[in-house]
Amino acid sequence: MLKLVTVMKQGVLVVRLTGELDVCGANEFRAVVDEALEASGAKHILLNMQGVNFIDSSGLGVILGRYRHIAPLGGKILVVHLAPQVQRIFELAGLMKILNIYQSEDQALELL
Amino acid sequence: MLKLVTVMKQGVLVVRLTGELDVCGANEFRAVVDEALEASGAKHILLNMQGVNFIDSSGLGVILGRYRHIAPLGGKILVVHLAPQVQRIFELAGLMKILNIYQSEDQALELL
Amino acid sequence: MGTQIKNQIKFSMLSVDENVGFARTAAAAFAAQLDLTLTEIDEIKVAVSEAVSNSVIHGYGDCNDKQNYIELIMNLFQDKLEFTVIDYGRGIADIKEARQPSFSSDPERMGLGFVFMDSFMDELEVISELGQGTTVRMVKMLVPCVEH
Amino acid sequence: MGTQIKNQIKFSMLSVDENVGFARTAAAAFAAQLDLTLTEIDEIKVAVSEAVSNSVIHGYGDCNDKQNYIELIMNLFQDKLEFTVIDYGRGIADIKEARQPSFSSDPERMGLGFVFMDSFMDELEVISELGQGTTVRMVKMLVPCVEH
Ligand SMILES: Nc1ncnc2c1ncn2[C@@H]1O[C@H](COP(=O)(O)OP(=O)(O)O)[C@@H](O)[C@H]1O
Ligand SMILES: Nc1ncnc2c1ncn2[C@@H]1O[C@H](COP(=O)(O)OP(=O)(O)O)[C@@H](O)[C@H]1O
Repeated sequence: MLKLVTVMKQGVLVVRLTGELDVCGANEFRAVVDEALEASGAKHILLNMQGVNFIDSSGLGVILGRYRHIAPLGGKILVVHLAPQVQRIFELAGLMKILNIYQSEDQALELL
Repeated sequence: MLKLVTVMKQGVLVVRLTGELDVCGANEFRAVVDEALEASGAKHILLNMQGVNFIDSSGLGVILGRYRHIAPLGGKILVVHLAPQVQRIFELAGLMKILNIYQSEDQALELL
Repeated sequence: MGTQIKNQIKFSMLSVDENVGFARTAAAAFAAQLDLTLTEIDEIKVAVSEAVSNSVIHGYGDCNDKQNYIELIMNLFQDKLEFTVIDYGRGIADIKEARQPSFSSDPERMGLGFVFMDSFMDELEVISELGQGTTVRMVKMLVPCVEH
Repeated sequence: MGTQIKNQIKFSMLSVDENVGFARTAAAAFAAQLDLTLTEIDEIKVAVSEAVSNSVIHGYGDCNDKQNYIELIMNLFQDKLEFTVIDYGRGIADIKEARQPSFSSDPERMGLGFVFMDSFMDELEVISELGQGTTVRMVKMLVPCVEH
Protein backbone atom coordinates (compact mmCIF):
# COMPACT_ATOMS: atom_id res chain seq x y z
CA MET A 1 0.00 0.00 0.00
CA LEU A 2 1.29 3.44 -0.92
CA LYS A 3 1.19 6.15 1.70
CA LEU A 4 1.35 9.79 0.61
CA VAL A 5 1.94 12.91 2.65
CA THR A 6 1.62 16.26 0.90
CA VAL A 7 2.89 19.60 2.17
CA MET A 8 3.39 22.99 0.58
CA LYS A 9 6.92 24.44 0.75
CA GLN A 10 7.74 27.77 -0.90
CA GLY A 11 4.82 27.35 -3.28
CA VAL A 12 5.92 23.87 -4.33
CA LEU A 13 3.74 20.82 -3.71
CA VAL A 14 5.97 18.38 -1.82
CA VAL A 15 4.78 14.77 -1.99
CA ARG A 16 6.43 12.23 0.32
CA LEU A 17 5.82 8.65 -0.74
CA THR A 18 6.18 5.40 1.16
CA GLY A 19 5.39 2.02 -0.36
CA GLU A 20 5.06 0.60 -3.83
CA LEU A 21 4.13 2.60 -6.91
CA ASP A 22 2.20 -0.01 -8.87
CA VAL A 23 -1.34 0.08 -10.26
CA CYS A 24 -2.83 0.47 -6.76
CA GLY A 25 -0.28 3.06 -5.74
CA ALA A 26 -0.84 4.92 -9.01
CA ASN A 27 -4.56 5.27 -8.32
CA GLU A 28 -3.84 6.55 -4.84
CA PHE A 29 -1.19 8.94 -6.18
CA ARG A 30 -3.47 10.33 -8.88
CA ALA A 31 -6.31 10.99 -6.44
CA VAL A 32 -4.20 12.65 -3.74
CA VAL A 33 -1.89 14.69 -5.98
CA ASP A 34 -4.61 15.97 -8.30
CA GLU A 35 -6.63 17.13 -5.34
CA ALA A 36 -3.62 18.81 -3.73
CA LEU A 37 -2.67 20.51 -7.01
CA GLU A 38 -6.18 21.83 -7.36
CA ALA A 39 -6.43 23.00 -3.76
CA SER A 40 -3.00 24.62 -3.64
CA GLY A 41 -2.69 25.96 -7.16
CA ALA A 42 0.95 24.80 -7.04
CA LYS A 43 2.91 24.87 -10.29
CA HIS A 44 5.78 22.54 -9.36
CA ILE A 45 5.75 19.11 -7.74
CA LEU A 46 8.59 17.77 -5.61
CA LEU A 47 8.51 13.99 -5.21
CA ASN A 48 10.38 12.64 -2.21
CA MET A 49 10.83 8.98 -3.19
CA GLN A 50 12.79 7.97 -0.09
CA GLY A 51 10.23 5.34 0.94
CA VAL A 52 9.62 3.89 -2.53
CA ASN A 53 11.42 0.64 -3.30
CA PHE A 54 9.23 -0.52 -6.18
CA ILE A 55 7.83 1.10 -9.29
CA ASP A 56 6.44 -0.35 -12.50
CA SER A 57 4.95 1.12 -15.67
CA SER A 58 1.68 2.01 -13.91
CA GLY A 59 3.65 4.10 -11.42
CA LEU A 60 5.67 5.74 -14.18
CA GLY A 61 2.47 6.49 -16.07
CA VAL A 62 0.91 8.43 -13.25
CA ILE A 63 4.05 10.55 -12.79
CA LEU A 64 4.20 11.26 -16.51
CA GLY A 65 0.49 12.10 -16.40
CA ARG A 66 1.07 14.77 -13.72
CA TYR A 67 3.99 16.11 -15.78
CA ARG A 68 1.75 16.49 -18.84
CA HIS A 69 -0.65 18.33 -16.62
CA ILE A 70 1.75 20.93 -15.20
CA ALA A 71 4.34 21.24 -18.00
CA PRO A 72 2.17 23.46 -20.27
CA LEU A 73 1.96 25.92 -17.36
CA GLY A 74 5.73 25.96 -16.92
CA GLY A 75 5.59 23.47 -14.04
CA LYS A 76 8.42 21.04 -13.27
CA ILE A 77 8.70 17.73 -11.46
CA LEU A 78 11.58 17.63 -8.98
CA VAL A 79 12.66 14.28 -7.56
CA VAL A 80 14.77 13.45 -4.51
CA HIS A 81 16.01 10.22 -2.90
CA LEU A 82 15.60 7.79 -5.78
CA ALA A 83 16.46 4.21 -4.86
CA PRO A 84 18.81 2.64 -7.45
CA GLN A 85 16.23 0.10 -8.72
CA VAL A 86 13.65 2.86 -9.11
CA GLN A 87 16.11 5.12 -10.89
CA ARG A 88 16.90 2.28 -13.29
CA ILE A 89 13.23 2.02 -14.27
CA PHE A 90 13.05 5.80 -14.74
CA GLU A 91 16.08 5.60 -17.02
CA LEU A 92 14.74 2.73 -19.10
CA ALA A 93 11.52 4.64 -19.60
CA GLY A 94 13.36 7.79 -20.64
CA LEU A 95 11.82 9.70 -17.77
CA MET A 96 15.09 11.17 -16.53
CA LYS A 97 14.95 13.67 -19.42
CA ILE A 98 11.84 15.35 -18.10
CA LEU A 99 12.52 15.07 -14.38
CA ASN A 100 14.88 17.18 -12.29
CA ILE A 101 16.87 15.12 -9.81
CA TYR A 102 18.26 16.65 -6.60
CA GLN A 103 20.00 15.40 -3.48
CA SER A 104 17.49 16.62 -0.91
CA GLU A 105 14.25 18.54 -0.54
CA ASP A 106 16.16 21.64 0.59
CA GLN A 107 18.56 21.51 -2.33
CA ALA A 108 15.70 21.06 -4.79
CA LEU A 109 13.81 24.06 -3.43
CA GLU A 110 16.95 26.18 -3.34
CA LEU A 111 18.12 25.39 -6.87
CA LEU A 112 14.67 25.46 -8.47
CA MET B 1 16.59 -20.12 4.61
CA LEU B 2 18.32 -20.53 7.94
CA LYS B 3 22.00 -19.66 8.14
CA LEU B 4 24.08 -21.06 10.98
CA VAL B 5 27.54 -20.12 12.17
CA THR B 6 29.11 -22.20 14.90
CA VAL B 7 32.12 -21.25 17.02
CA MET B 8 33.63 -22.65 20.23
CA LYS B 9 33.98 -20.19 23.13
CA GLN B 10 35.32 -21.37 26.50
CA GLY B 11 34.29 -24.91 25.72
CA VAL B 12 30.73 -23.88 24.83
CA LEU B 13 29.30 -24.46 21.35
CA VAL B 14 28.06 -21.04 20.24
CA VAL B 15 25.47 -21.20 17.42
CA ARG B 16 24.54 -17.95 15.69
CA LEU B 17 21.31 -18.20 13.71
CA THR B 18 19.90 -16.01 10.97
CA GLY B 19 16.60 -16.74 9.25
CA GLU B 20 13.52 -18.76 10.01
CA LEU B 21 13.43 -21.80 12.25
CA ASP B 22 10.71 -23.84 10.56
CA VAL B 23 10.81 -27.39 9.20
CA CYS B 24 13.57 -26.49 6.70
CA GLY B 25 15.54 -24.56 9.27
CA ALA B 26 15.11 -27.39 11.76
CA ASN B 27 16.69 -29.90 9.36
CA GLU B 28 19.59 -27.55 8.77
CA PHE B 29 19.96 -26.90 12.50
CA ARG B 30 19.96 -30.60 13.38
CA ALA B 31 22.60 -31.43 10.78
CA VAL B 32 24.97 -28.59 11.64
CA VAL B 33 24.63 -28.67 15.43
CA ASP B 34 24.87 -32.44 15.78
CA GLU B 35 28.01 -32.46 13.73
CA ALA B 36 29.54 -29.59 15.70
CA LEU B 37 28.64 -31.25 19.02
CA GLU B 38 30.29 -34.44 17.88
CA ALA B 39 33.39 -32.73 16.55
CA SER B 40 33.89 -30.42 19.55
CA GLY B 41 32.71 -32.65 22.38
CA ALA B 42 31.02 -29.52 23.82
CA LYS B 43 28.64 -30.04 26.74
CA HIS B 44 26.73 -26.75 26.57
CA ILE B 45 25.10 -24.97 23.64
CA LEU B 46 24.67 -21.21 23.42
CA LEU B 47 22.07 -20.13 20.90
CA ASN B 48 22.38 -16.57 19.63
CA MET B 49 18.89 -15.96 18.20
CA GLN B 50 19.50 -12.35 17.13
CA GLY B 51 18.73 -13.06 13.49
CA VAL B 52 15.69 -15.29 14.07
CA ASN B 53 12.31 -13.62 13.61
CA PHE B 54 10.24 -16.74 13.08
CA ILE B 55 9.94 -20.08 14.83
CA ASP B 56 7.24 -22.73 14.81
CA SER B 57 6.82 -26.13 16.45
CA SER B 58 9.34 -27.76 14.09
CA GLY B 59 11.96 -25.24 15.24
CA LEU B 60 11.07 -25.77 18.88
CA GLY B 61 11.26 -29.53 18.38
CA VAL B 62 14.82 -29.46 17.15
CA ILE B 63 15.95 -27.30 20.08
CA LEU B 64 14.22 -29.61 22.54
CA GLY B 65 15.83 -32.55 20.76
CA ARG B 66 19.32 -31.13 21.32
CA TYR B 67 18.42 -30.46 24.95
CA ARG B 68 17.40 -34.11 25.45
CA HIS B 69 20.74 -35.04 23.94
CA ILE B 70 22.98 -32.96 26.22
CA ALA B 71 20.90 -32.77 29.44
CA PRO B 72 21.77 -36.31 30.65
CA LEU B 73 25.45 -35.28 30.48
CA GLY B 74 24.81 -32.16 32.55
CA GLY B 75 24.68 -29.92 29.46
CA LYS B 76 22.60 -26.75 29.30
CA ILE B 77 21.11 -24.66 26.54
CA LEU B 78 21.80 -20.95 26.92
CA VAL B 79 19.86 -18.48 24.79
CA VAL B 80 20.54 -14.82 23.96
CA HIS B 81 18.75 -12.15 21.92
CA LEU B 82 15.26 -13.63 21.71
CA ALA B 83 12.88 -11.57 19.59
CA PRO B 84 9.56 -10.99 21.42
CA GLN B 85 7.49 -13.10 19.00
CA VAL B 86 9.98 -15.96 19.30
CA GLN B 87 10.04 -15.71 23.09
CA ARG B 88 6.24 -15.89 23.11
CA ILE B 89 6.34 -19.20 21.24
CA PHE B 90 8.99 -20.51 23.66
CA GLU B 91 6.74 -19.55 26.56
CA LEU B 92 3.62 -21.14 25.10
CA ALA B 93 5.56 -24.35 24.57
CA GLY B 94 6.89 -24.33 28.14
CA LEU B 95 10.45 -24.22 26.85
CA MET B 96 11.51 -21.33 29.07
CA LYS B 97 11.71 -23.78 31.98
CA ILE B 98 14.54 -25.73 30.44
CA LEU B 99 16.41 -22.90 28.74
CA ASN B 100 18.68 -20.34 30.35
CA ILE B 101 18.13 -16.84 29.01
CA TYR B 102 20.88 -14.22 29.09
CA GLN B 103 21.38 -10.70 27.76
CA SER B 104 24.46 -11.34 25.64
CA GLU B 105 26.92 -14.03 24.67
CA ASP B 106 29.50 -12.62 27.10
CA GLN B 107 27.07 -12.53 29.99
CA ALA B 108 25.95 -16.09 29.27
CA LEU B 109 29.51 -17.42 29.25
CA GLU B 110 30.41 -15.48 32.37
CA LEU B 111 27.41 -16.53 34.45
CA LEU B 112 27.33 -20.14 33.23
CA MET C 1 -23.27 -9.34 4.76
CA GLY C 2 -20.22 -10.85 6.37
CA THR C 3 -20.44 -13.91 4.17
CA GLN C 4 -19.51 -12.32 0.87
CA ILE C 5 -15.97 -12.96 -0.34
CA LYS C 6 -14.02 -9.74 -0.78
CA ASN C 7 -10.84 -11.35 -2.02
CA GLN C 8 -9.64 -14.84 -2.72
CA ILE C 9 -6.32 -16.40 -3.59
CA LYS C 10 -5.93 -20.11 -4.04
CA PHE C 11 -2.69 -21.92 -4.45
CA SER C 12 -1.52 -25.31 -5.20
CA MET C 13 2.09 -26.12 -4.41
CA LEU C 14 4.33 -29.15 -4.49
CA SER C 15 4.67 -30.79 -1.11
CA VAL C 16 8.27 -29.89 -0.32
CA ASP C 17 9.77 -28.38 2.84
CA GLU C 18 10.77 -25.21 0.99
CA ASN C 19 7.16 -24.34 0.26
CA VAL C 20 6.21 -24.10 3.92
CA GLY C 21 8.09 -20.81 4.13
CA PHE C 22 6.55 -19.73 0.88
CA ALA C 23 3.03 -20.46 2.15
CA ARG C 24 3.38 -18.42 5.32
CA THR C 25 4.96 -15.51 3.44
CA ALA C 26 1.99 -15.60 1.08
CA ALA C 27 -0.43 -15.70 4.02
CA ALA C 28 1.31 -12.70 5.59
CA ALA C 29 1.20 -10.82 2.28
CA PHE C 30 -2.50 -11.60 1.94
CA ALA C 31 -3.13 -10.42 5.50
CA ALA C 32 -1.09 -7.27 4.83
CA GLN C 33 -3.96 -5.80 2.79
CA LEU C 34 -5.68 -5.33 6.16
CA ASP C 35 -4.71 -3.19 9.05
CA LEU C 36 -3.56 -5.98 11.35
CA THR C 37 -1.04 -5.74 14.15
CA LEU C 38 2.37 -7.35 13.75
CA THR C 39 1.40 -9.83 16.44
CA GLU C 40 -1.68 -10.89 14.52
CA ILE C 41 0.37 -11.35 11.35
CA ASP C 42 2.92 -13.42 13.29
CA GLU C 43 0.09 -15.57 14.64
CA ILE C 44 -1.25 -16.18 11.15
CA LYS C 45 2.26 -17.07 9.95
CA VAL C 46 2.74 -19.64 12.70
CA ALA C 47 -0.70 -21.21 12.21
CA VAL C 48 -0.31 -21.51 8.42
CA SER C 49 3.24 -22.79 8.85
CA GLU C 50 2.00 -25.55 11.20
CA ALA C 51 -0.83 -26.63 8.93
CA VAL C 52 1.32 -26.76 5.79
CA SER C 53 4.20 -28.47 7.64
CA ASN C 54 1.75 -31.14 8.81
CA SER C 55 0.66 -31.81 5.24
CA VAL C 56 4.28 -32.14 4.11
CA ILE C 57 5.48 -34.15 7.11
CA HIS C 58 2.48 -36.26 8.11
CA GLY C 59 0.14 -36.09 5.13
CA TYR C 60 2.65 -37.06 2.47
CA GLY C 61 5.55 -37.94 4.76
CA ASP C 62 6.17 -41.55 3.88
CA CYS C 63 5.09 -41.25 0.31
CA ASN C 64 7.84 -41.00 -2.27
CA ASP C 65 5.82 -39.74 -5.19
CA LYS C 66 7.22 -36.28 -5.86
CA GLN C 67 4.05 -34.96 -7.44
CA ASN C 68 2.06 -34.42 -4.25
CA TYR C 69 0.20 -31.13 -4.07
CA ILE C 70 -0.96 -29.06 -1.13
CA GLU C 71 -3.65 -26.45 -1.57
CA LEU C 72 -3.90 -23.23 0.36
CA ILE C 73 -7.06 -21.19 -0.06
CA MET C 74 -7.12 -17.71 1.42
CA ASN C 75 -10.42 -15.88 1.66
CA LEU C 76 -11.07 -12.39 2.88
CA PHE C 77 -14.57 -11.67 4.16
CA GLN C 78 -15.89 -8.45 5.63
CA ASP C 79 -15.17 -9.58 9.16
CA LYS C 80 -12.65 -12.39 8.91
CA LEU C 81 -9.72 -13.99 7.14
CA GLU C 82 -10.01 -17.68 6.36
CA PHE C 83 -7.13 -20.01 5.53
CA THR C 84 -7.79 -23.55 4.35
CA VAL C 85 -4.98 -26.06 3.89
CA ILE C 86 -5.78 -29.25 1.99
CA ASP C 87 -3.72 -32.34 1.31
CA TYR C 88 -4.63 -35.64 -0.32
CA GLY C 89 -2.33 -37.72 1.82
CA ARG C 90 -2.56 -40.30 4.56
CA GLY C 91 -5.31 -38.68 6.62
CA ILE C 92 -5.80 -38.76 10.40
CA ALA C 93 -7.36 -41.77 12.09
CA ASP C 94 -8.42 -40.08 15.32
CA ILE C 95 -8.75 -36.33 15.00
CA LYS C 96 -9.61 -35.78 18.66
CA GLU C 97 -6.45 -37.55 19.75
CA ALA C 98 -4.35 -35.73 17.13
CA ARG C 99 -5.53 -32.36 18.47
CA GLN C 100 -4.47 -33.14 22.05
CA PRO C 101 -1.51 -31.07 23.26
CA SER C 102 1.72 -33.06 23.08
CA PHE C 103 0.22 -35.81 20.96
CA SER C 104 2.42 -36.67 18.04
CA SER C 105 2.76 -39.80 15.98
CA ASP C 106 6.41 -38.87 15.55
CA PRO C 107 8.59 -39.16 18.69
CA GLU C 108 10.91 -36.45 17.33
CA ARG C 109 8.09 -33.90 17.21
CA MET C 110 6.38 -31.89 19.93
CA GLY C 111 2.70 -32.36 19.16
CA LEU C 112 2.15 -28.61 19.35
CA GLY C 113 1.05 -27.92 15.77
CA PHE C 114 -2.68 -28.09 16.44
CA VAL C 115 -2.19 -26.33 19.79
CA PHE C 116 -0.62 -23.33 18.02
CA MET C 117 -3.27 -23.29 15.29
CA ASP C 118 -5.90 -23.35 18.03
CA SER C 119 -4.40 -20.62 20.17
CA PHE C 120 -3.44 -18.28 17.33
CA MET C 121 -6.63 -18.47 15.31
CA ASP C 122 -10.22 -17.82 16.32
CA GLU C 123 -11.64 -20.94 14.70
CA LEU C 124 -10.05 -24.26 13.78
CA GLU C 125 -11.80 -27.04 11.93
CA VAL C 126 -10.13 -30.32 10.97
CA ILE C 127 -11.70 -32.71 8.50
CA SER C 128 -9.86 -35.87 7.56
CA GLU C 129 -10.39 -39.29 6.14
CA LEU C 130 -7.83 -42.08 6.21
CA GLY C 131 -6.18 -42.49 2.86
CA GLN C 132 -8.08 -39.54 1.44
CA GLY C 133 -6.40 -36.54 3.00
CA THR C 134 -6.87 -33.74 5.47
CA THR C 135 -8.45 -30.30 5.37
CA VAL C 136 -7.64 -27.71 8.02
CA ARG C 137 -9.73 -24.56 8.03
CA MET C 138 -8.64 -21.65 10.22
CA VAL C 139 -10.30 -18.31 10.77
CA LYS C 140 -8.89 -15.07 12.10
CA MET C 141 -11.62 -12.63 13.06
CA LEU C 142 -11.08 -9.00 12.12
CA VAL C 143 -12.10 -6.96 15.11
CA PRO C 144 -12.01 -3.32 14.05
CA CYS C 145 -10.39 -1.00 16.57
CA VAL C 146 -10.78 -3.21 19.61
CA GLU C 147 -7.82 -4.08 21.74
CA HIS C 148 -7.24 -7.75 22.27
CA MET D 1 17.96 -32.89 -17.40
CA GLY D 2 17.07 -29.22 -17.38
CA THR D 3 13.46 -29.95 -18.24
CA GLN D 4 12.43 -31.60 -14.99
CA ILE D 5 10.37 -29.47 -12.63
CA LYS D 6 12.07 -29.03 -9.28
CA ASN D 7 9.34 -26.98 -7.68
CA GLN D 8 5.97 -25.68 -8.72
CA ILE D 9 3.46 -23.28 -7.20
CA LYS D 10 0.27 -22.37 -8.99
CA PHE D 11 -2.19 -19.82 -7.96
CA SER D 12 -5.45 -18.45 -8.86
CA MET D 13 -6.47 -15.04 -7.59
CA LEU D 14 -9.37 -12.69 -8.03
CA SER D 15 -8.66 -10.01 -10.60
CA VAL D 16 -8.38 -6.99 -8.32
CA ASP D 17 -5.69 -4.30 -8.16
CA GLU D 18 -4.63 -5.38 -4.68
CA ASN D 19 -3.53 -8.80 -5.92
CA VAL D 20 -0.92 -7.36 -8.27
CA GLY D 21 1.27 -6.58 -5.26
CA PHE D 22 0.49 -9.97 -3.83
CA ALA D 23 1.55 -11.72 -7.04
CA ARG D 24 4.92 -10.02 -7.25
CA THR D 25 5.62 -10.65 -3.57
CA ALA D 26 4.84 -14.31 -4.17
CA ALA D 27 7.12 -14.36 -7.21
CA ALA D 28 9.93 -12.80 -5.18
CA ALA D 29 9.38 -15.33 -2.37
CA PHE D 30 9.49 -18.17 -4.89
CA ALA D 31 12.68 -16.78 -6.41
CA ALA D 32 14.17 -16.38 -2.94
CA GLN D 33 14.78 -20.13 -2.72
CA LEU D 34 17.58 -19.52 -5.22
CA ASP D 35 20.73 -17.54 -4.87
CA LEU D 36 19.71 -14.62 -7.07
CA THR D 37 20.97 -11.07 -6.85
CA LEU D 38 18.68 -8.34 -5.56
CA THR D 39 18.66 -6.87 -9.06
CA GLU D 40 17.42 -10.13 -10.53
CA ILE D 41 14.67 -10.37 -7.93
CA ASP D 42 13.65 -6.76 -8.67
CA GLU D 43 13.52 -7.59 -12.37
CA ILE D 44 11.25 -10.57 -11.72
CA LYS D 45 9.02 -8.42 -9.53
CA VAL D 46 8.62 -5.78 -12.23
CA ALA D 47 7.96 -8.32 -14.99
CA VAL D 48 5.34 -10.24 -12.96
CA SER D 49 3.78 -6.98 -11.84
CA GLU D 50 3.40 -5.86 -15.47
CA ALA D 51 1.88 -9.13 -16.64
CA VAL D 52 -0.63 -9.35 -13.79
CA SER D 53 -1.49 -5.63 -14.07
CA ASN D 54 -2.24 -6.17 -17.75
CA SER D 55 -4.65 -8.99 -16.96
CA VAL D 56 -6.45 -6.85 -14.38
CA ILE D 57 -6.47 -3.65 -16.44
CA HIS D 58 -6.74 -4.82 -20.03
CA GLY D 59 -7.84 -8.45 -19.78
CA TYR D 60 -10.79 -7.92 -17.47
CA GLY D 61 -10.78 -4.14 -17.44
CA ASP D 62 -14.21 -3.33 -18.81
CA CYS D 63 -15.88 -6.38 -17.40
CA ASN D 64 -17.89 -5.89 -14.24
CA ASP D 65 -18.21 -9.49 -13.17
CA LYS D 66 -16.33 -9.64 -9.90
CA GLN D 67 -15.51 -13.34 -10.18
CA ASN D 68 -12.68 -13.03 -12.71
CA TYR D 69 -9.63 -15.11 -11.94
CA ILE D 70 -6.00 -14.71 -12.92
CA GLU D 71 -3.63 -17.65 -12.71
CA LEU D 72 0.05 -17.43 -11.97
CA ILE D 73 2.10 -20.58 -12.39
CA MET D 74 5.66 -20.55 -11.10
CA ASN D 75 8.00 -23.36 -12.11
CA LEU D 76 11.54 -23.95 -11.03
CA PHE D 77 13.71 -25.99 -13.35
CA GLN D 78 17.36 -26.87 -12.96
CA ASP D 79 18.46 -23.94 -15.06
CA LYS D 80 15.56 -21.51 -15.11
CA LEU D 81 12.57 -19.96 -13.39
CA GLU D 82 9.36 -19.78 -15.40
CA PHE D 83 6.37 -17.54 -14.64
CA THR D 84 3.14 -17.92 -16.56
CA VAL D 85 0.28 -15.46 -16.14
CA ILE D 86 -3.10 -16.47 -17.56
CA ASP D 87 -6.36 -14.58 -17.84
CA TYR D 88 -9.64 -15.49 -19.51
CA GLY D 89 -10.48 -11.95 -20.52
CA ARG D 90 -10.73 -9.88 -23.64
CA GLY D 91 -7.62 -11.11 -25.42
CA ILE D 92 -5.27 -9.20 -27.72
CA ALA D 93 -6.17 -8.64 -31.37
CA ASP D 94 -2.68 -7.89 -32.67
CA ILE D 95 0.06 -9.23 -30.42
CA LYS D 96 2.88 -7.82 -32.52
CA GLU D 97 1.45 -4.33 -32.28
CA ALA D 98 0.74 -4.73 -28.56
CA ARG D 99 4.40 -5.61 -27.91
CA GLN D 100 5.72 -2.46 -29.64
CA PRO D 101 7.31 0.02 -27.25
CA SER D 102 4.91 2.85 -26.42
CA PHE D 103 1.91 1.09 -27.87
CA SER D 104 -1.06 1.21 -25.54
CA SER D 105 -4.77 0.96 -26.14
CA ASP D 106 -5.19 3.27 -23.15
CA PRO D 107 -4.04 6.89 -23.66
CA GLU D 108 -3.36 7.20 -19.92
CA ARG D 109 -0.81 4.38 -20.01
CA MET D 110 2.77 4.23 -21.24
CA GLY D 111 2.84 1.09 -23.34
CA LEU D 112 5.93 -0.11 -21.50
CA GLY D 113 4.56 -3.25 -19.87
CA PHE D 114 5.75 -5.66 -22.55
CA VAL D 115 8.99 -3.69 -22.95
CA PHE D 116 9.81 -4.26 -19.27
CA MET D 117 8.83 -7.94 -19.41
CA ASP D 118 11.07 -8.28 -22.44
CA SER D 119 14.09 -6.49 -21.03
CA PHE D 120 13.93 -8.01 -17.55
CA MET D 121 13.33 -11.62 -18.52
CA ASP D 122 15.31 -13.90 -20.82
CA GLU D 123 12.29 -15.22 -22.71
CA LEU D 124 8.84 -13.78 -23.29
CA GLU D 125 6.01 -15.59 -25.05
CA VAL D 126 2.54 -14.13 -25.51
CA ILE D 127 -0.39 -16.24 -26.61
CA SER D 128 -3.80 -14.66 -26.95
CA GLU D 129 -7.14 -15.12 -28.59
CA LEU D 130 -9.84 -12.47 -28.77
CA GLY D 131 -12.58 -13.13 -26.27
CA GLN D 132 -10.72 -16.14 -24.88
CA GLY D 133 -7.90 -14.63 -22.88
CA THR D 134 -4.16 -14.15 -22.75
CA THR D 135 -1.22 -16.22 -21.57
CA VAL D 136 2.14 -14.61 -20.91
CA ARG D 137 5.07 -16.94 -20.25
CA MET D 138 8.32 -15.47 -18.99
CA VAL D 139 11.62 -17.19 -18.27
CA LYS D 140 14.55 -16.08 -16.14
CA MET D 141 17.64 -18.16 -16.80
CA LEU D 142 19.71 -19.17 -13.81
CA VAL D 143 23.31 -18.62 -14.77
CA PRO D 144 25.42 -20.01 -11.97
CA CYS D 145 28.30 -17.76 -10.97
CA VAL D 146 28.52 -15.77 -14.18
CA GLU D 147 28.31 -12.04 -14.14
CA HIS D 148 25.66 -10.52 -16.32
N1 LIG E 1 -2.11 -33.28 7.40
C1 LIG E 1 -1.97 -34.37 8.20
N2 LIG E 1 -2.01 -35.61 7.65
C2 LIG E 1 -1.87 -36.70 8.44
N3 LIG E 1 -1.70 -36.67 9.77
C3 LIG E 1 -1.67 -35.46 10.37
C4 LIG E 1 -1.80 -34.26 9.62
N4 LIG E 1 -1.73 -33.21 10.48
C5 LIG E 1 -1.56 -33.75 11.70
N5 LIG E 1 -1.52 -35.10 11.65
C6 LIG E 1 -1.40 -36.02 12.81
O1 LIG E 1 -1.71 -35.31 13.98
C7 LIG E 1 -0.62 -35.36 14.90
C8 LIG E 1 -0.54 -34.10 15.73
O2 LIG E 1 -0.21 -32.98 14.90
P1 LIG E 1 0.47 -31.70 15.53
O3 LIG E 1 -0.35 -31.24 16.69
O4 LIG E 1 0.66 -30.72 14.44
O5 LIG E 1 1.85 -32.19 16.11
P2 LIG E 1 3.20 -32.67 15.37
O6 LIG E 1 3.23 -32.14 13.99
O7 LIG E 1 4.27 -32.14 16.23
O8 LIG E 1 3.16 -34.17 15.38
C9 LIG E 1 0.59 -35.62 14.04
O9 LIG E 1 1.65 -36.22 14.78
C10 LIG E 1 0.02 -36.54 12.96
O10 LIG E 1 -0.05 -37.87 13.42
N1 LIG F 1 -3.79 -9.48 -20.65
C1 LIG F 1 -4.18 -8.63 -21.64
N2 LIG F 1 -5.43 -8.68 -22.13
C2 LIG F 1 -5.84 -7.85 -23.12
N3 LIG F 1 -5.03 -6.93 -23.70
C3 LIG F 1 -3.76 -6.82 -23.25
C4 LIG F 1 -3.27 -7.66 -22.22
N4 LIG F 1 -1.98 -7.33 -22.01
C5 LIG F 1 -1.68 -6.34 -22.86
N5 LIG F 1 -2.75 -6.02 -23.63
C6 LIG F 1 -2.79 -5.01 -24.71
O1 LIG F 1 -1.45 -4.71 -25.09
C7 LIG F 1 -1.21 -3.31 -24.94
C8 LIG F 1 0.23 -3.04 -24.57
O2 LIG F 1 0.50 -3.55 -23.27
P1 LIG F 1 1.70 -2.96 -22.41
O3 LIG F 1 2.94 -2.99 -23.22
O4 LIG F 1 1.73 -3.70 -21.13
O5 LIG F 1 1.33 -1.44 -22.17
P2 LIG F 1 0.20 -0.74 -21.29
O6 LIG F 1 -0.23 -1.68 -20.20
O7 LIG F 1 0.87 0.47 -20.75
O8 LIG F 1 -0.93 -0.41 -22.21
C9 LIG F 1 -2.22 -2.85 -23.93
O9 LIG F 1 -2.48 -1.47 -24.04
C10 LIG F 1 -3.43 -3.71 -24.27
O10 LIG F 1 -4.15 -3.19 -25.34
